[in-house]
Amino acid sequence: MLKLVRIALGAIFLAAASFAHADERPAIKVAVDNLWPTMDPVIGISTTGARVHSNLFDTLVRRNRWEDPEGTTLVPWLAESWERKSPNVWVIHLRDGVPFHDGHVMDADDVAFSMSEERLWGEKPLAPRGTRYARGIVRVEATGPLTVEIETSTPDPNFIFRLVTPLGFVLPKHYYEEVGTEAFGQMPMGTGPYKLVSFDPSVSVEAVANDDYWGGSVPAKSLTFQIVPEYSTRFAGLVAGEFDVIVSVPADQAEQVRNTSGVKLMEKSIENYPMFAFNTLSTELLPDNPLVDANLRKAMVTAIDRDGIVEALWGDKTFVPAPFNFPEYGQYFDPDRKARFTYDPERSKELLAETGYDGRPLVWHITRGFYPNYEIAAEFMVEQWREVGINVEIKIVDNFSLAYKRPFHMLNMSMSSEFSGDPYRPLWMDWGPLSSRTRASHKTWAPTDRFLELGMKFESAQEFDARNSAYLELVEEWENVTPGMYLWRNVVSYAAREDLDWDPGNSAVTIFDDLYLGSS
Amino acid sequence: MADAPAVLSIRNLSVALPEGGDRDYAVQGIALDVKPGETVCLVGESGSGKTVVAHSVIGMLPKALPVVDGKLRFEGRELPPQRSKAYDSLRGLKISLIFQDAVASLDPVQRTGRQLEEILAVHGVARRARFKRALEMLEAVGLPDPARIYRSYPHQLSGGQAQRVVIAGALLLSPKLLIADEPTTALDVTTQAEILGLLARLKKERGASVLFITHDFGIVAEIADRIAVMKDGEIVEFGAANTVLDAPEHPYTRRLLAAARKSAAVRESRSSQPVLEVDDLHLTYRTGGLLSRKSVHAVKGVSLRLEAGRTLAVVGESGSGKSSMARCILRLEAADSGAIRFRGEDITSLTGTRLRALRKKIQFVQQDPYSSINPRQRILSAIAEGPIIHDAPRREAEAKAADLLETTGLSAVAGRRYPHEFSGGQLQRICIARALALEPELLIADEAVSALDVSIQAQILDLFRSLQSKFGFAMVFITHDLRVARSISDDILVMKDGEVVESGLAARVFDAPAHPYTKALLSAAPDIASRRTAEAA
Amino acid sequence: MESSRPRIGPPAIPWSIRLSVCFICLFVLFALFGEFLSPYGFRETSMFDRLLPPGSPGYVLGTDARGRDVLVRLAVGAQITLIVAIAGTLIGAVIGSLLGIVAAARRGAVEHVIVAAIDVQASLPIIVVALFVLAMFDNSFTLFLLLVGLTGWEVYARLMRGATLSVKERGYVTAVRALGASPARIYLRHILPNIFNVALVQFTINLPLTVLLETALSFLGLGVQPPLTSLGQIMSEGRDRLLTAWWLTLFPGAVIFFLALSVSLCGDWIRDRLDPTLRSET
Amino acid sequence: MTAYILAKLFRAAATLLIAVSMVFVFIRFSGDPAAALAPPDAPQEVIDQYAEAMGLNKPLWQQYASYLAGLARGEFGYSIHTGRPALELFLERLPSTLRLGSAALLIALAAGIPLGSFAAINRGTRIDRFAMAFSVFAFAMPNFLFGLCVILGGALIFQVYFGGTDASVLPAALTLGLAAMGSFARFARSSLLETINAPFMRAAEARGVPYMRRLAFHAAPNAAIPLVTLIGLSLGALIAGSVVTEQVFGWPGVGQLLVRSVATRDIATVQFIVLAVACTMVLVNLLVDLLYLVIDPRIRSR
Repeated sequence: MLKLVRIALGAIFLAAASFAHADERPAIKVAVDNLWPTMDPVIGISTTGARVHSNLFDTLVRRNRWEDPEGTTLVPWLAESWERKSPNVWVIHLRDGVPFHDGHVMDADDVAFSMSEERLWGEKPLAPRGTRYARGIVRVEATGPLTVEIETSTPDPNFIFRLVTPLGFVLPKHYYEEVGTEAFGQMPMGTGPYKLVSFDPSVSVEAVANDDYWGGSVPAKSLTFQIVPEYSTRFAGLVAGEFDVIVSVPADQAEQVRNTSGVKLMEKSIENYPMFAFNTLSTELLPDNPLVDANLRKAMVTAIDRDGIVEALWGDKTFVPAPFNFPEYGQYFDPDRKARFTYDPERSKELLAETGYDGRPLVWHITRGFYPNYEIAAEFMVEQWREVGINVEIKIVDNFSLAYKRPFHMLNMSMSSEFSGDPYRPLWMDWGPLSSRTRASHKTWAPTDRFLELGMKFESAQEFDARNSAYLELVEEWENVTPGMYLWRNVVSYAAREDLDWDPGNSAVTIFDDLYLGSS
Repeated sequence: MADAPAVLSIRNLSVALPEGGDRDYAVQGIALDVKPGETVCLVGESGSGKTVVAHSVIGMLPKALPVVDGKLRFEGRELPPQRSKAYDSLRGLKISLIFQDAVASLDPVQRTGRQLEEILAVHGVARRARFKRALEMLEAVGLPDPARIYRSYPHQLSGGQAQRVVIAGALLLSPKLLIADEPTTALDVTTQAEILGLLARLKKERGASVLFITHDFGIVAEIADRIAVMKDGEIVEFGAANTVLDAPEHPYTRRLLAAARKSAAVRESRSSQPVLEVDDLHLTYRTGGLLSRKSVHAVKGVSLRLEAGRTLAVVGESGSGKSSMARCILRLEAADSGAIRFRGEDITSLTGTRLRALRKKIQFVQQDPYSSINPRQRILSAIAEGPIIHDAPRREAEAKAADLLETTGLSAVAGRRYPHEFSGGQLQRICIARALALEPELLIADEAVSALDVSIQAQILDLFRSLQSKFGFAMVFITHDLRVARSISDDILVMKDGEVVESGLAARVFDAPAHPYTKALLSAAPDIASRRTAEAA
Repeated sequence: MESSRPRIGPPAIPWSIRLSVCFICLFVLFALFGEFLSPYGFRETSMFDRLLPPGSPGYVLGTDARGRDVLVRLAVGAQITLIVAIAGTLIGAVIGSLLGIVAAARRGAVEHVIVAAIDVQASLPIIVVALFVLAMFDNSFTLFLLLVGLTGWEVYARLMRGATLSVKERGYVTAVRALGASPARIYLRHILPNIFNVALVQFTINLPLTVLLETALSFLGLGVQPPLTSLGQIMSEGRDRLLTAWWLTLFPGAVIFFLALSVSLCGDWIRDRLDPTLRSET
Repeated sequence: MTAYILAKLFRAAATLLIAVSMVFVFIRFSGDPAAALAPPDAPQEVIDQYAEAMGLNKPLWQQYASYLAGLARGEFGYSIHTGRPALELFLERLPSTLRLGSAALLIALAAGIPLGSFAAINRGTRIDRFAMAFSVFAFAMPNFLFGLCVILGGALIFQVYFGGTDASVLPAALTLGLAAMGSFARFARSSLLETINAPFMRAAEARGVPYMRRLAFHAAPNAAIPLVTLIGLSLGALIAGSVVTEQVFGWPGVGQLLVRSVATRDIATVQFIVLAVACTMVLVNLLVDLLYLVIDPRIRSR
């Protein structure tokens, strides 16, 4: 009854609105738990930033999740086509007549700037967090008004896959240079379906439909991401019709949301694997770190009943992966391959007996509320470790830079398997010699010589079989060292009003263009 | 006049007390009438029920004190029940009541003029007429600058001015009956005399009758046409003023009158050895913060001399600096300049242990006995504390304390009790015992009987005298009450505004005052004797 | 009527105060021995007994998201809350009272300094200070206790200064001075016992405030840190599950509420029977 | 009166100076101030630049002097993440916090004082007991729990969203003002009781002033005087409470800015908010003192 009244009222309102020649498209409001302090799509790489970026910017290439939730096909986007000119050189042909929000038409210079040495991969890049995506790039050059050439140091058959990552976002060179990095991050401009109106990192992002959008009609007249820190408040706002979509529904609240009328729940398994890294290094702040001993690390891994924990926390929504054996890898994925170290308390005790571990507490840094269910799982794990005689202390901190502050023995993190059709990125880019695991101030391991050697082999292999066997060897070496432990495939959950025709696919990125959002 | 119908007549009034009190009735069987133009004094000690009578007339008895019997008639008609709304039109218009503390009976945040006009407003006087009438009335009560007073706030007035304003309010609508509840008790003698004069004048001018409540027979003698003496809630004697004063029938009345008439026997100076000498003493109080520093020159060049075994009375009105001087001698306050010599030794700037040792010799009795003993200390321990401080063994000190309790007229058993279980008079005895426990050579009593009822006053003064002859201490007795001073002192010192205006043998000063201020004080003081001389003349 | 002295009768204790005292006693007993009511340890998780409602077999008050027994967590939480509340309140009470008494006793420059410190403290709400300090330092239980302890010291200081100044002028203090008592004797035996009530009443006002402060800080993630727990923290952990696992917020919330209520009621009652002349100094 | 005003001004200025100095001391002595103020993952060179800019190599008193001078010139530092002046961030949030705070204060006053007065007038009756029970309830209720209940109740029962600034301010203000309402009610009650029993009230009765007029014209103005102090005191509680309330209601005010700035360790912003809060409190207390001048003639003529 109430609903009928609401619909009727809504109809009246709409009628009145159309009478006044107003925009009939809905104004979409998304309640989020947090926003990144800057909207630069590379400096702001994060779950909280990625939710917004694709609505303001376009990438050169997109993954098709609107038809296939897994997004296994590539779709030319700002790049109309591409070709491999030589093993190391790629040529990209850009779409013509794509305007930025200020009307300025995108050209090859903008793309070259967006991927430039100056911005991403030089000595002191403007957006340093892009380095890992730009690995191997040695030249980016506009060779025509709408053509760009990119050269990599070694042949990379899957290079185009990188253009779906934040590396592929195209920024307006003229505007960026005019206002500078900081101001751009506060008032960004792209070619995307929505134009930013205001941004306040502790309040909201407000954007309106870009009616000159090259990619077609924009289904909502405005798009707002508003910070509502409390889940209960977000939920209340959704139920009351204030918000159209809310993010981060706690896993055990799913039932409650499902049972609420007018509201639907979307739980999406995404290409991201929460895990933790062992700090395998002895440092000044952490002399005689017991975790230097691989046996202790293996003892810790075998002490944990991951399947049990995942079952308890997630039911059948997700699973525990064997290291680097992710379904996203296509032909590299082997459903039969098992992890070498699995739950085996007896083995764990044996391994522990071989170490000189004296029972001292191992400190585990965890960022508050960042990965769903992570802290709960951590407490279960601490108990299981205690049962075999390993003493782990959890220290919950407010943000990642605090988590990175030494000393710590274990660090929470997640590894995106990020779609590139093969294990290149997660295995080599995220654990290899140029990764933050080995280079950043919060590095936790030094790759073994064998790992480096195998990595080179893997990197240079061009054919599947060679690459696959190199991959398997690399994984074996990784497991030999065990510098970390994978927990599960991440699940993100959205709740939306029931009549909203929107589905983000298996992704933490929320896009509200006409491919994802029905115009009903 | 005697045949005219009474303005107020009270018949057989009884008011109950709540359960658990020391008696069942606040007042019982009160019969009283006030005739037109007459002043009836209701006199009695605290707790005798005077105020209950006053409040019952004006309908303000609280619920806890219900009228259980009796009739109240005003101008021939029965008064409404207590707390009835009907009283709103009587109060202020037909019957007025004024209280002891005038400043407190005015709203502190409203100008006095507005408060007077309010009385006119609530009784229906037209707005335009109010200002003029209020101002006229302020002039009529003899306030110097009525316009200024009109604009003033209560805290800007002196006690006397405030009482005049209150009287102005009470008589603004020329009520038939004015009830005055101890209206001058908080005032200085000279101001009291002025207010009494004012009341008498206005009463005559406005044709009001007055029911005057007081504990002071001096005042009664001056103003009463008829006197009702109350004791324990009952009227023990009621009659014409002269009859009651000259031929009191009831023993209680006689006792009260006797207490009010006492004077000391003259004692010659026996020794030439002074216990205390004060030379040119000055004291200035400094208060306030960095920016609002204020100073009051409280004592200006006081000198005095006191011989062993004698009593020096220091008299003066409030603010005359007598207590400040006492605090200097006690070394509770540091003098600015001058010398204080005790038994020839200069004690003006003693400190530390020597000062504490001196304290044994000079003791102190204060005005308010209720606040003078630590409420959390047993009586015996309070008395024994002095000797214990000065290193006497506890057992010895307590035995002595028990002795002193008996010497001062209390039982030794009382020592186990706490202060709140005693009456004011008993507490003052305890304070005296505490002071004497140190066997001082000098006792300073600061208004030591002012808070007590007349009959108790007399007892305490007797106690002082008998103890003095027993222990032989010298005494400085500070008081504002000339009658008290006369009854206890050998020598007298009159102070005004921090200075000594006159000093000498008590008998000499009282009989032949030299200084005009002393003369004014003496003539202002209400006195039973003065009435008789006045009438005789 | 004329006498200003209150009649001393046997004090009638209203039922609300009796109930409050009962509750406070029960709370303290629960905090001390409640742990033994449950077979589980307060950190003992159970992966397959998550979010069981009250009355589930083995879990009288249900379990939380980590499968821990709510009963034992409430007991330990009550313990920590009690420690925080009492220690926190006492630190403030002792420091504040001492400073207040010293200010009144010494006057002059000392008093000016203390009064200035009171003003500064009063101009910095504790949650803001706590957030500021947390931004500068890592939070630890000691730091947390210290912060909570510092709350409200200025109120004690202000009250005790006023009360001391007022009692200092009482006749009995003058009398004892005139007897030759040393300052130590005067303050310890005559002034302190007579102003103690003021601090006691303030204590009953501050204690619930401290408990509520702990709750608010826990909500902001600044309170007691896991694995330690407190009532506020249990409540804060349960706040996303208000609709589904109501027992996680209801039980600690009710305990906090009734504790604050009981202590406040007792405080009011004590204040009503106190020396009224000391009250005007507030 | 001038002396009173001067003394109060002096005291306010001194308080502010001490508060400001304490913030300085805190930042200087909490490890490396440059590292604290620089972005969290800044390399050593950047930290060194900060140290240089802050003059950390100079003697402490010079640093202090230039810090004070900087504050006097309105240089309050820049937010590390957005690069915007802390002052600007603060001022942007201020209006919504003021809206929430003033509404809460208004609710607390408009509900608390009548409640307390009503209790005082009906002292000892059931009304009195109920009013006081309610005020203790209001005081003992944890702020965030009440807020969450209000929000969920609004959504599930009335289908109305009570959070954010767009909706009515009432629910958030009620949550924030609840505790203050309780203390206002208790304070109003005791203040009015004290006044009702004052001698001048009996004197007014004896002059024939009717009951309602006595209450309205004599009791109320006198009872209001101590209440003014309470308003000043409750401001601190309101500021503290707004931090929590804004978080619960997703209210984009200063409180949320503070919480987020602490979470991201944006020290410059945190520092500015602390200073601003201290400044507000000092100013309000000064205003309260000056308000006394207006309402209490006894102070005016001092």
